[in-house]
Amino acid sequence: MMHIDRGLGAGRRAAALAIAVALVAAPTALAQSSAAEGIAKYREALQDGNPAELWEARGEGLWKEPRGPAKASLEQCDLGLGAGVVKGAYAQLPKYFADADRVMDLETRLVWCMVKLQGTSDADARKNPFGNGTDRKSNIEALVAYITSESRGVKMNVSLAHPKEAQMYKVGDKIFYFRGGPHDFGCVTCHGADNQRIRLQDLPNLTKVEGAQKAYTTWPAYRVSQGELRTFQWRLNDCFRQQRFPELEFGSDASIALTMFLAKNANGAAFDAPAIKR
Amino acid sequence: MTARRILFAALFAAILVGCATSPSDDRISVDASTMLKSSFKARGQAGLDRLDQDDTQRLCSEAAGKTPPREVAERIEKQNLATIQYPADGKLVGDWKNGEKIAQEGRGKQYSDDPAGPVGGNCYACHQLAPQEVAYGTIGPSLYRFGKLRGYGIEMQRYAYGKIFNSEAFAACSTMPRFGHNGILSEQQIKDVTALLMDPASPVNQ
Amino acid sequence: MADPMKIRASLVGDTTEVKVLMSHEMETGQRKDAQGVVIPAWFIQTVTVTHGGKTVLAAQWGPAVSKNPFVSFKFKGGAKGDKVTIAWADNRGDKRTDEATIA
Amino acid sequence: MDRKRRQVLKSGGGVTLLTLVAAAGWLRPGDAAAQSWNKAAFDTKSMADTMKALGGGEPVQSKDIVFFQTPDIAENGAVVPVGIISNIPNTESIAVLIEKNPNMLAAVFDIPPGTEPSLSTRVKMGQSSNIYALVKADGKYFVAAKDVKVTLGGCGG
Repeated sequence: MMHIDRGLGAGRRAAALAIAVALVAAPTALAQSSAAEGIAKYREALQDGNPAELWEARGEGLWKEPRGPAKASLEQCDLGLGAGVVKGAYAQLPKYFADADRVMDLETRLVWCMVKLQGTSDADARKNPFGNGTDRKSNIEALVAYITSESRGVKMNVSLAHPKEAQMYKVGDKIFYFRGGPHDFGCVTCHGADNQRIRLQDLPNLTKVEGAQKAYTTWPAYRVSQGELRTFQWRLNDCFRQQRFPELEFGSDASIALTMFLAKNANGAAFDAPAIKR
Repeated sequence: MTARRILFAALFAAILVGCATSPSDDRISVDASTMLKSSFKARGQAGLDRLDQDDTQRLCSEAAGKTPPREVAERIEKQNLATIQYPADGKLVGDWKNGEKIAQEGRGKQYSDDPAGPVGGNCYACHQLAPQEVAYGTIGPSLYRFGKLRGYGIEMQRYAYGKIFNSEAFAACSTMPRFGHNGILSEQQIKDVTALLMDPASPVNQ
Repeated sequence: MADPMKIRASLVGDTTEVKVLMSHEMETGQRKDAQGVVIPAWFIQTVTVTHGGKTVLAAQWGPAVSKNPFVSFKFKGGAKGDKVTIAWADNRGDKRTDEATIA
Repeated sequence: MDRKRRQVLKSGGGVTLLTLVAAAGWLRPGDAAAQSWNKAAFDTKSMADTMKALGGGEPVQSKDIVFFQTPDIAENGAVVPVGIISNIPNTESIAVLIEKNPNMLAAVFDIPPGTEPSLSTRVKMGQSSNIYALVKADGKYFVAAKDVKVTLGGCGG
């Protein structure tokens, strides 16, 4: 939770100052442009320097550096396009991996590679999926930033050819509509209709291709409100928190099923992340 | 291998694949339910029992975001109508100022929330209410001038209170939480939110 | 140890455009943690950009500069292949220097 | 230039002005290695003091200072992009001040000859407020302001 200095300066609206300010202030365009346009301009202005690049750079280093008990890099990790192929890999995930006999998203595949190639224990590999500040940086988030950046501009192309992939998609579809908890919420509560917003935040309609494409291709993202790079696993985790559900486990089957549902629905759109969001 | 055996094997394989690719819808629902149970962990005040659906939640999940068939909708509404408990003192309209605070408050029931901390209705997340608050959502209809447009009579008070207590009694598979039925808001809090909608002095009705 | 900066220096006509992202908390000293204890201020105080031994930008910052700071500016006199060096120092005495080649 | 500065300080008399002007004037190219941080300037808490101290048209409001990439509305006050161009000849430094922040001064950039008097960065804003661009050119001070509204939005948790 951000606690920026809200309210701390509230008592300092000196009258003398107000006069000076009124004289100095340039005419604001606020009156002419709607709030929505203003926020669109704000988002545009943020695009110029996305701190996600700091995560991408750290992730590339982590990918190439020999690490873990086996002192091996991740460069031989097969993300679905063959050992070591990073370019375009994210645009066709999640997918079925025969070696694990499981449908995996990027994060679970990374954990798999850390265990198999670097000799890291499974528990250690999945220990810190969501970072928090300098003292608790997440290697997973950095690796995801790097790998996803290598799919920028690549068209989403997720396959359901394997029966387990098709099954994951169908279960993800079901989970999307699953309502529960004290508030009866489900994903569909906020993401099942066009042109809706929560407070002032626009909500993508994830039951439609355009909505799924726009949402899925812009994660991961540098979250301005947190000063952190957040992955799609984080996005799902925090949605369920706000749905008043228990905690979605990192890399769980339900998380992969939902990712599969949304990624497949985003097929055909060019991937455009890491992005920067409010 | 005889031609017959090859044919048989091919048929068998086709059946297997067929089973794997198109299991029945019920089967998928069971799989989803099982998968959810194994994919979440209890944290803070949010236990795994929150994944156990009641009849309404199950039927509305099956409706998959659409309006359920009429007989199902009627069943849901009837069941939920029976749960509404009106205040014993007969007073339905509380303090709109508290109601406004409850409408603004987004916390409550999340695993990240202090179980002893505030629990709100977060009404502004989905509804326009008092015109002074511009940061309102649009998942639900605008409630600006709710009482002014509909009248301040006892029947409308009962509707407003009942709708907040259990929205499913009036519109099956509504996206709105059942604040009273599910113990999110207390009786007094529901009275106060009712006042925000129904008190002629409330900013909502100006 | 702070992460490296991300520096882009590109020549457009006779002008070198520099864009830099720095990895830093930029903690204001006004926030409290979950226990209500004030998180001490921690922020970059000085930034110096040099090219060919000459300072092309020097800055002093307070904690109101955003977390993971970004700065973009332009100077004349750079050539492709030249190095641009950026150094920062924070209020804890931590320092970092990185360089980039003008492209 | 030193004489000019002393004059400003003498006429003003306010501590905040003194420190602010000092911050904008003390950074010089070549001194970078020994660059120090002006604590007093960054501790300035009230723009009113500064304005009072500035008196007599100092700093001068200027239409030659232009904001770019600075939104009218910021969705999140933690990151507000600010771009400033000074079209005033011989611009030596550009400072960014946030009127309603607990400490007003956010950043001072020294612009040596050869560097364009134009830069962009990002600042934190605790609430809707004016952003001031304070420019020093030929030893004189100029200022422009832009009103930025901060919305906090979100779903409460």
